Amino acid sequence: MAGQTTERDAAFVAAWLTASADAVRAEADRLTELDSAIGDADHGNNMRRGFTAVVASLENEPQTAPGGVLLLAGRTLVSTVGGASGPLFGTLLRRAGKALGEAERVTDAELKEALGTGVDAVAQLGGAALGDKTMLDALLPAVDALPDYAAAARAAEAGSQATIPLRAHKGRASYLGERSVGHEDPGAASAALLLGALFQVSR
Amino acid sequence: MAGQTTERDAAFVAAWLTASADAVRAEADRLTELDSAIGDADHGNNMRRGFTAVVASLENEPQTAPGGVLLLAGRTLVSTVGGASGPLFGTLLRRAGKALGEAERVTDAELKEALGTGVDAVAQLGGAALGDKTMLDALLPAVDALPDYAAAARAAEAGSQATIPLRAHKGRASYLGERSVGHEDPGAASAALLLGALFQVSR
Amino acid sequence: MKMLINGAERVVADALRGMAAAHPELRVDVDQRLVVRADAPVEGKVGLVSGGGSGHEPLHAGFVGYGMLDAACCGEIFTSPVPDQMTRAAAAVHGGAGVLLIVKNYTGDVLNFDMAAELVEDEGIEVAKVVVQDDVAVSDSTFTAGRRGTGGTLFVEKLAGAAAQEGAPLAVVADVARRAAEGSRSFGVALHGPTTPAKGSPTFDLPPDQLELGIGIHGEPGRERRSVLGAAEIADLTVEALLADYGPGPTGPLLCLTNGMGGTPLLELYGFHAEVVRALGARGITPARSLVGDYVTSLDMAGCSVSLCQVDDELLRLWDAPVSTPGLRRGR
Amino acid sequence: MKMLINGAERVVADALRGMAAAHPELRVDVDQRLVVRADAPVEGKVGLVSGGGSGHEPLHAGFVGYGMLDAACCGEIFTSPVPDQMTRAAAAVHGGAGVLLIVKNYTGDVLNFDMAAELVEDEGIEVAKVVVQDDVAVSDSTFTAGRRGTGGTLFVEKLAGAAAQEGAPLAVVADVARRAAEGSRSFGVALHGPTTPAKGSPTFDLPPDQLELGIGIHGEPGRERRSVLGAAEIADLTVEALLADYGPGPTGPLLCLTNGMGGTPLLELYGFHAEVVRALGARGITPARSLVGDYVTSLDMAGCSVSLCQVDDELLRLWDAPVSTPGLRRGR
Ligand SMILES: Nc1ncnc2c1ncn2[C@@H]1O[C@H](COP(=O)(O)OP(=O)(O)O)[C@@H](O)[C@H]1O
Ligand SMILES: Nc1ncnc2c1ncn2[C@@H]1O[C@H](COP(=O)(O)OP(=O)(O)O)[C@@H](O)[C@H]1O
Ligand SMILES: [Mg+2]
Ligand SMILES: [Mg+2]
Ligand SMILES: [Mg+2]
Ligand SMILES: [Mg+2]
Repeated sequence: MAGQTTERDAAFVAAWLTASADAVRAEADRLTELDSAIGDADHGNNMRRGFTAVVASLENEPQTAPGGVLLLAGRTLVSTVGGASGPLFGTLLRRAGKALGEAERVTDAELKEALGTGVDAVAQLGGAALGDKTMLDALLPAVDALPDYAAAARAAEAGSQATIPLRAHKGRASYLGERSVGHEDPGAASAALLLGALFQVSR
Repeated sequence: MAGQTTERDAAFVAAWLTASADAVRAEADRLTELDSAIGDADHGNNMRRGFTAVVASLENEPQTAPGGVLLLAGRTLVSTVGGASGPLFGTLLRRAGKALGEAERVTDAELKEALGTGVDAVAQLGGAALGDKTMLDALLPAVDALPDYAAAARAAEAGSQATIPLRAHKGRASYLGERSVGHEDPGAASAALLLGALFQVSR
Repeated sequence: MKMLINGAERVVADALRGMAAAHPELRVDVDQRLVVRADAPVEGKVGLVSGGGSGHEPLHAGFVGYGMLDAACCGEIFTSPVPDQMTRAAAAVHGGAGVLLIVKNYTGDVLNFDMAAELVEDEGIEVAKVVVQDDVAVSDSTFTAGRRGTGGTLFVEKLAGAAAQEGAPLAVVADVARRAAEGSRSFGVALHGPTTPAKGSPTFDLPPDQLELGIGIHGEPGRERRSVLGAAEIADLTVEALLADYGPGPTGPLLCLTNGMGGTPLLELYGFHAEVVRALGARGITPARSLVGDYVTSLDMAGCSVSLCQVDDELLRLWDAPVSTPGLRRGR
Repeated sequence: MKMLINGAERVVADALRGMAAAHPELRVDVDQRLVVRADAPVEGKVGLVSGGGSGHEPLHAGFVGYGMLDAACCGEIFTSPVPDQMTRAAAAVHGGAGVLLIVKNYTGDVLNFDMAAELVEDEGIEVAKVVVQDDVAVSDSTFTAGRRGTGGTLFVEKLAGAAAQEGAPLAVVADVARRAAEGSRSFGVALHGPTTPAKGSPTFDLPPDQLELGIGIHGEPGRERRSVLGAAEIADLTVEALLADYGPGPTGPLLCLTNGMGGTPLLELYGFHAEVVRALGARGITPARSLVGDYVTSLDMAGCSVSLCQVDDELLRLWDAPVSTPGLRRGR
């Protein structure tokens, strides 16, 4: 299992994003289905489009630093996804990448801190907090659990499931009021996929 | 049973049209259903609207002659039905009424001849012939069978049923080509209702 | 089937009340079901009267106004109006230069307009009539009621309306209308049949994997069913059917109407128009003008029709002339 | 669900190809999903940029043209466009007088436009932004993403567009847009949910005897379900919701948009408009101007929305000013 001092390179981060893309593609219909219950039925398509573009970007502009990989991936999400999830997931990765700078190897602790910075930026950009039934409900506990990748994946998944009984206060689902209760938040489900992919490549 | 010399007055003809109105109202949905198979799903409504107006006209402008009743009813149909059936059934009655003139009593033979004139006018106006899958397929054999009202009603009904295997050559149903086969013509079904009502009031 | 109505029997009257409320530039007679230009009769101008069953909006009432129709007679849903409406309309728009009746070729419409024409002539008003029969899906016209009048009606009403607005005499306006009608070809496809308020369910049932080719605009089924096709294939067979019917091929500029039947989103319609233009281009033709939208509809039917109109320079100029109606507006 | 398309992933690009073919007066960049006035940038004129997810046609691309928008950024279906599109659009329409961004209030739209605004300012272009949030169905804005931008967007785009066309400077155009946005209220009702090409079935299922009140334009369900009501009752509760939200009641003239969501026949919509005008009249209000049709849609959703805009004499004059776009045209 990963420890505080394990070092990660650009290839590791790229592998994470590639695994994320695979997961998103495999689960796109489920994500759209979740979004159709309490949103506008585009989330699976949005994520698939974005992560397919991320994989292409990383192939076209190979990066040497983990930070560079995240920055490029974040910029690509912002430029290709649209909707709420594009700027939010894009900002998550961009800010994390910025925090890591140009170092060619980073420790798991540094990665945790960088992703924490990214998640904070998401909270600030979207104005949401824990319990608002958004991607943050998966992201915040997951980052807390890092650098234990397995625990982080579990925490994200649990956080996503925990959105089910919540009433949404942000995003499209908030328009439903009480009727948003009883459904899993699609963005949280996506976040859980990303953390699951991170665990997978860390093994 | 009615004979060649039985005489009919305005009340008889008015009773026929009132009975026709009742029959059309009772069967309007079936007529529309028939029209929806090979037409545009308005025939029941058209006939109901027209015959309801006929009953109202006859109440508002009571007539003393059989010809006057038919003329008014025909004019009312032309003014209120629209579609193909309005001018055609309207012409049937108008021309029959015209043929009867102002006599206050007419024989069954005279009525037969007048209706024959009306049916000829329908054939001329619409350009259709026996076997084209139109109201004429019920009207022509029925008039032939007059002044036997029971036989005329049976002939009209049989003529309407006989339209089922036919391919339409006139009216909307003709657009369907071969696909018009297998359905009863709605206008013929209406004609059968009118002849059935005539038999009913003649008893 | 849910509808935004007060009851099946009130639909047409309610719609006319709504038109009256929305369009002060029109005179709406809800009882007689007439829509007339508020400034009618225009002295010295030929009056254009059309009409037909309701359910095809904006056709015809939505095409009443400057540069197009002077009056529209609204029938019940999918039912031709009656002669009384037409004679009233003619009287209301006759400005001393006669009246042109524009009639879609359906037995009911033709019979009712013919009856009206006789009565109008009896009043001493000069009358001309043009029958639109543009639907190439009806092929063996001798064994049928003849080709239906569908999307091409818009061309006829617009071009004749422009000629009348310019002050052309009845013979010229009628000639323009006839040339427009003769130059028009249409073909329609349905993905889902329309639901009339009276019936409450689709007038024809299309299984989820089938579409209907050669449909009319009155909920009558088409001539053929096919497994579902993509927009490109539908455009190809539509364009093929249209061009084949021109024989040696259309000469002179073409107007192209890519028309929605009512239930198809504009987004899809524009995508289909792209395929129509591609299919025409593959056969060496670039439409001179395009119009895309719901113009000649069939209630909530999902699907489309394409209408072409072969014109000359004069008709093209009339097409571009200003028009100001609820349903078609340009240059004014 | 059958659609007139070539494949779900091609719908938006194909529609833009169709717009390009149909509208030579527009410059369409299919790859970048931008629609721009062909004469842009107009020297000295404020550039108006809007955009949003596709599926609401004619909004926004259909409102590009003289007297309305200079550019529209088209997102995927129901998905906000990305900042790159917006910065490109701003650069294309900046005629030296700055750019106004018109944004519907959705998290995605706001975030993406905000990112773009920063980038555009970095390029030295003066930028103003107005957020439309007219949907009164979203009541407790503090616990939600705030009111949605819906039908009122048409008012904002038309009024600001007219001001810009007259040559007003950015501050004035932005002020007009803000007054229009603040004066706008909307409320929508669905009879049948929309079907996105990606999902292929309605995004929300409405039983045959239910309708959904307070719907948005992105296929998101509304706030409440009710047994089916007649047009008159729907109009009453819609008008009540709208007027209640004006507080003491609207002062000054009202614009009224009776808007179809895409799948409702124009015939029904006019009938519904009659009821809206009746319901307003019962409360002592006569709209100064009415517009009836499919303007801000949600694919094939059956239903309607009503948008009111409280204006003053100046805004009323701007409403009447000429406009020439594919989706809205008058006086030119
Ligand atoms: N203000 C916000 N803060 C954090 N996450 C948000 C916010 N608004 C929406 N989201 C997330 O975005 C997801 C929806 O993304 P998506 O469907 O792609 O975009 P859109 O809502 O624009 O259609 C939601 O499920 C939620 O997790
Ligand atoms: N040319 C014609 N001659 C005789 N009857 C005709 C002709 N065309 C149509 N019909 C009759 O009219 C009937 C249809 O009437 P209706 O549905 O009321 O009018 P429309 O066809 O205009 O909708 C047909 O079933 C047929 O019997
Ligand atoms: Mg979504
Ligand atoms: Mg019929
Ligand atoms: Mg009919
Ligand atoms: Mg979205």
